[in-house]
Amino acid sequence: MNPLDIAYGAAGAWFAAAVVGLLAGSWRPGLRACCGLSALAGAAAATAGGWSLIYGNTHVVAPGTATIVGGPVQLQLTSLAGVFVALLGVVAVALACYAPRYHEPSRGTGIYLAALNLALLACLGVLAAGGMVTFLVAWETMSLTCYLLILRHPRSGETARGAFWFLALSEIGFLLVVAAFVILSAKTNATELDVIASRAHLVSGGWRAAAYLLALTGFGFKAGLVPLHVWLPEAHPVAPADGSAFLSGVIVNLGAYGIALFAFRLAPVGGSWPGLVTMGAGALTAAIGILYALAERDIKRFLAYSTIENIGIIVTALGAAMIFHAYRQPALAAFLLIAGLYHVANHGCYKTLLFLEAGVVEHATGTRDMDRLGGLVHRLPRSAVIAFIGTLGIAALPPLNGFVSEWLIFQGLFQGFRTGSHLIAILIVLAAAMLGLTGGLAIYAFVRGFGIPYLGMPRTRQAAAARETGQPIAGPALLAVACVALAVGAPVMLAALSRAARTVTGVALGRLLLPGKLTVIPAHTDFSAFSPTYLAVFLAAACAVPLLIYLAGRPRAASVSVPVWDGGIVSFRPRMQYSAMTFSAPTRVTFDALYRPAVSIRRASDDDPAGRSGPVHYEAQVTPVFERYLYRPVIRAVEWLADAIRPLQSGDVNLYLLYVFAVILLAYLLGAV
Amino acid sequence: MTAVQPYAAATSEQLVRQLADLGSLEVGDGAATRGAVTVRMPPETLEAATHVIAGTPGVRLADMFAANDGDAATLRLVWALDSGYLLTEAEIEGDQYPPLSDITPAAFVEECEIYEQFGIRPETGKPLNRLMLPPHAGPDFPRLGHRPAQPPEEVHAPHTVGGQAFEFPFGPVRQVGVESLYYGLVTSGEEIVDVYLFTWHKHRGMEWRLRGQTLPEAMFLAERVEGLSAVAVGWAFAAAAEAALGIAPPPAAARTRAVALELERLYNHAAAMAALCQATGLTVGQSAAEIALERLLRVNATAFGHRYLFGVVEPGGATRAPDAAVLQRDLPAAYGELRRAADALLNTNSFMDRLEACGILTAEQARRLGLVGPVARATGLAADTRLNGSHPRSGPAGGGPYAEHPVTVITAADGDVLARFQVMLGEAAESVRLIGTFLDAGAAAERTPLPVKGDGEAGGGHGLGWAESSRGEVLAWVALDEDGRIARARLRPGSVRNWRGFDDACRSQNVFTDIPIIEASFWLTAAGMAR
Amino acid sequence: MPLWSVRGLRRGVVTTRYPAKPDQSAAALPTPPAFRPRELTRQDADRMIAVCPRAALRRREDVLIFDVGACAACGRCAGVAPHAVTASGEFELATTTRSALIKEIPILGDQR
Amino acid sequence: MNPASEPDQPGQAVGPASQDAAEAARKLRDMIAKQFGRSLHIRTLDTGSCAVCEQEIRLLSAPHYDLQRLGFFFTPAPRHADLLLVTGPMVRAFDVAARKTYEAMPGPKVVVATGACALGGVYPKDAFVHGDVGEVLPVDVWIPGCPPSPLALLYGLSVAVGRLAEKAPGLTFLAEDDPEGGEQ
Repeated sequence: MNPLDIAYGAAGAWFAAAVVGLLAGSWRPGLRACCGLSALAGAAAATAGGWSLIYGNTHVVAPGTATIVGGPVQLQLTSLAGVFVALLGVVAVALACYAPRYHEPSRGTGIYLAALNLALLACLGVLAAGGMVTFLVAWETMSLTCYLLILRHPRSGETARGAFWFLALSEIGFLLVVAAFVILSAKTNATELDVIASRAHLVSGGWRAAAYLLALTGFGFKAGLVPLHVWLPEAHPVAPADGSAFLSGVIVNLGAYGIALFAFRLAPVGGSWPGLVTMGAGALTAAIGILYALAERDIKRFLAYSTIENIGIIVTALGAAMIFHAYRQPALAAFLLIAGLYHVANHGCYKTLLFLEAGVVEHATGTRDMDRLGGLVHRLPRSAVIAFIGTLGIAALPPLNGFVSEWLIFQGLFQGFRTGSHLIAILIVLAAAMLGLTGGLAIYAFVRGFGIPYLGMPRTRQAAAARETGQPIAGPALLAVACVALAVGAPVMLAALSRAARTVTGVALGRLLLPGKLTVIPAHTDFSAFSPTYLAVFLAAACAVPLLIYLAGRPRAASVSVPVWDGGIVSFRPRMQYSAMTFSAPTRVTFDALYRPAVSIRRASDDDPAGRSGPVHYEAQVTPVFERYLYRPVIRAVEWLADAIRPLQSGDVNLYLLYVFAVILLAYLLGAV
Repeated sequence: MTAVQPYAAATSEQLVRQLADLGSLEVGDGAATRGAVTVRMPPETLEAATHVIAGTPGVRLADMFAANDGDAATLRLVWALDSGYLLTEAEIEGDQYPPLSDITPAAFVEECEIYEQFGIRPETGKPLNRLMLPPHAGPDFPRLGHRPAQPPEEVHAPHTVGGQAFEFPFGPVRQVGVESLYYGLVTSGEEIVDVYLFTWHKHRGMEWRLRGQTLPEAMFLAERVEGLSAVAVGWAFAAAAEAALGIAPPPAAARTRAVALELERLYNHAAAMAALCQATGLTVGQSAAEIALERLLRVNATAFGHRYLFGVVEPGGATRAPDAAVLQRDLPAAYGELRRAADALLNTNSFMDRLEACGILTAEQARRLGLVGPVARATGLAADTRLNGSHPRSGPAGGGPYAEHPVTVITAADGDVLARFQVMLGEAAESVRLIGTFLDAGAAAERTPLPVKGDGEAGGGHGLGWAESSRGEVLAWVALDEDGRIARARLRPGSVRNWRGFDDACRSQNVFTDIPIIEASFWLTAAGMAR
Repeated sequence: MPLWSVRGLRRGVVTTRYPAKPDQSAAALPTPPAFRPRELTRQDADRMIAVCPRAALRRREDVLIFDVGACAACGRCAGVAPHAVTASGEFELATTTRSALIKEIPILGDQR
Repeated sequence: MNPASEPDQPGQAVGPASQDAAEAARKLRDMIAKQFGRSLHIRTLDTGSCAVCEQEIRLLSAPHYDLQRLGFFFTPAPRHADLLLVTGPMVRAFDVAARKTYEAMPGPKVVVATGACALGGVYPKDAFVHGDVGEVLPVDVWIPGCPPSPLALLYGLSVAVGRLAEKAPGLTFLAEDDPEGGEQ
């Protein structure tokens, strides 16, 4: 059976879910039904994606004579897209499990869930598009529905602002993508993706390069490549938890899909420079993303920046793969592509998980400010465990999935010397170094991101009053399981991904990658090897042994438990523990060239010299460099332009007739030439 | 070392003349404090008078305290001029007085203390700090005067830390062999934003205990107010008592006290040096300094029979004479150790780099906060009560040991830890020189007999006394009742003033690891602060 | 940067051998008084008790009760009755039983 | 003066606590002898001293005395401490801190009252101070002196771990040159 057929089922179910949500969203059973359908669709999509990895690319089909904006609806499910489809399915199931407990049934919720399911449908459309028009329409639909998602609570100006950033940048990106497609289809006079791909070599290198760069930029807006990333930290905090989880877990990854699509199928460019550009952009994005994450105290903004970092890692891998492709190293190219896709899957899982848990925390405490939380591990134990798994994953610590994919990426980059060009080798190693820095900072950032909200003493009354009853658990739990599975089941995953990579690069890496059953070798036998499965098992055992010993052995001496040693202070107060911002102060000081913090101190001793002690307030505001120095000028320019052309709109009919006349005249003249 | 900046320019006569314009003043009447020019004024002129005095260039508020005569409390302000002390006193009706700390910030610490002890506070309802009374001190907790009207939470400003900073709690139980004290370092993770200093842990009610005691009993406690400057506090207290009784120690006994005082300064500076090495993690230097320290203490023991020179000073004279031979034999060797260690330290960059530009205080700050001792002198102010003419006179004729053998005051300009260190080293050398001259002039264990009851003289009197400890000026004010017992004794070690400068020094652009260094360079005691 | 290690070697060892061997610096330490019962009269005892800054001395009939723990070795008792008091020279006074520090001194001076 | 402060009480004032404390001290001595070899870790606690006892304690680690050579070490964390060296008259404002410090120490633990203040020699019991460390903590060893010199402290520590026999019970404080000296 054709995976595309299963995808039809998923699409249908999502459409049905959207309808149900729209009609019965304000009614709890309706809400549940909507989510149930959505989950069903997710499961179907996951199956379709997984199946398509094994099945390979399907043929392009045009169901009936359905046309859309003048173009035929062309559908196709490729193995490359299959990875994303499977991820989409898993995320959809998690969101569906999460929503019923997170949302109160209401009209707004109904509309919101309808939009969410349509967005999922649109994403499936993007991934299953076999033709240019289908792709673009699905892509635009996705953007618009996501805009609705972000506008769930349109009352606050924050929300409007975040949603606007998202829409504006999406539209700019969309135009660029359209341009890229138009170039290709014009040069190959085809609209079917397969045909474009097959005729791509006929297009001159310059046009291909132009198309690729347009696509890179266009999709970069979605993926959040620096400096095109500004919408993420604005849109994520204002969207509902599952909405922002969807944005980070799926939408952003689709940007990566688009880049991969152009880089490896539609417009494979000769020469190594596009790869270098991509890789450079990726490495830069990763480093800057995590650095800004360290300066955030709002959990969701923090996670949004960490998304930027992860996309950076993925794009770096893709770029390196392109370079190796250009240097006739198909094995390594395929390997890095696989690693990149693996990271896509991982990021989709743990980032969705963390956003959902952020939602749980906000739900339970009413705040997203890390410095107003603390001690939640005692109040939300199950959520804390789930969040901890996600944190281990995203911090790329063994034995979890983040470690596997990042290890693969590093192993790929370290083999830069195989390109034979010293310059390229050095540049690739530099990128690896950037990722190294990123990885280190990421661990630092997520020690903070987990430790401050979950450990220690509650910093506010709300945090102390947090309870777990009524909090959604199943969705995040599912993703936690997925994270573990992606780590332990790495060989299976790699085998599947290598099939996907084959359809793109034409290299069968399976044997080379997995000589043994469970051991992974990075493309070249003489380089290195490691087995995520054994590692996971071993680490688990290593933790279990002392536990067993402890459980087995009787405690000999009677142990007394006394409070933490606090220097004999009369009362130890929450204000005396590390806060999120003080924890990351060392980086703020080290990188203040980037942050340009504006420090403001208010203390009792400032205004009277007598030495009266009193309240102290310290703020270090990080300058939003890109908004201020890149976007604001553009916005001003646009406004200026608008003012400049306003006189044309005089409202005088005769004047408008004159315009018409002039245009027709111009047309004639051009026709005559 | 810079040129000596006179701390106070004006003389008491000029000031008194200026004050006379303000109206009804009694200058130095019968009940006046001996040992200082006393100006008694009605409370309404207090504010104006304070404006005049504080406005005079370089006059420093040395101390402020209250005493209960009958029901009303009398407020006394001690002003340090370079020719001596000026004491302004005013009786306060009710429980409020003009806000003096707005005129001269140095008064703030005492305002807090007076509120805790007597329940009277400045009219401006500004919050006060908790200084001495522990939080558990109830309404019936023993005090010198009436208990405060308002409960503490209405008086003390809340300690809240907002924004991107947190309070790093430090103490009260701190490193090994360090006194109990709490400070909360408010930090952004790197630099120190603010410091909360709590000094009430060691409050032992010394001034409360002294009431009703005989002078010898009181002497025993006075030495234990701040054991590391037992001689200085003892001398100040004895001098105050002597002034109250109108007697003076014999010159030879005064020289004995001076020898002990300089020995005390020597070992304290050695100890401060050791502490600096410990704070900078230079263990070898610490050992070298501690060898010198131990040898100096042994010199004390052999010369005076006590490692910390307890029991040397007594009201009217000195109990023990220094063993001149021992001193001339052992002191140079012990000081040699100190000198060699110091030279080695001055050549150790890893050490000097930590000291430079760390914990900076400006001369302006020092003047404003009335800082004393090496801390003030390191900012360029020549604040030294040993300066000619301003040390307790021994006998109506004699000008006191420091008048006969003037001290060269050591100052430095930068006001950072290094400057303090250099001042200490200079003073150590100066102390050795002075000890030599005092011994040559002859030091003995003589004493002027205290007038016994019925002598007429024994009748109650007030006396002000002071001495220059290694931490700076120690002030004592004693009021005796008819039968020679203590009605009210005020003891103010140098630590009280300089702890006030400590948090300012910490705030001046420092990171975490500088704080121990700054504390070592101040070399203060919590015991002296809390009393 | 001076050679601290060389300096230290040249400085030599200053560490005491105590408690293995006695330390002569102990001779200069202030120590609690020792009494001459024969020279000690009730009157002396009362004068000493009067000057003792903090009840280390009390008298029960013909016995002077001396709390060594409370004694600060200030030497004031020796000041008022030099004939009956000398320095004991004892500094190794640490004990695990507080009561072991409370001594009874017979007052025999009046019986002559 | 307050009769309760007469300094022959503390023997009882410590009360039953001193029994098991003595027990603990004995245990600790055995342990030091058997298990830890020669390693005893000391935490100091200032409960209102005049700062001189602290100076003497600091000097214990100075070259002249060097207490490490005897297997004693200072530790800033009571968690690692076997012995608590208490100075000062036990200011009441310090009750919480003293209790916390003592509780933070793992058993068996030894408490050593250091200096005349800690033995009730300087301050009477009143609203400010307990006047005697024994009032609050189960004291195992008392070290007299104002201040106790480093040598006296070394002796006291050795007594605390049973390395030296205490001679205080045997002392008479009768001058040798007195004919009656022999009798006591």
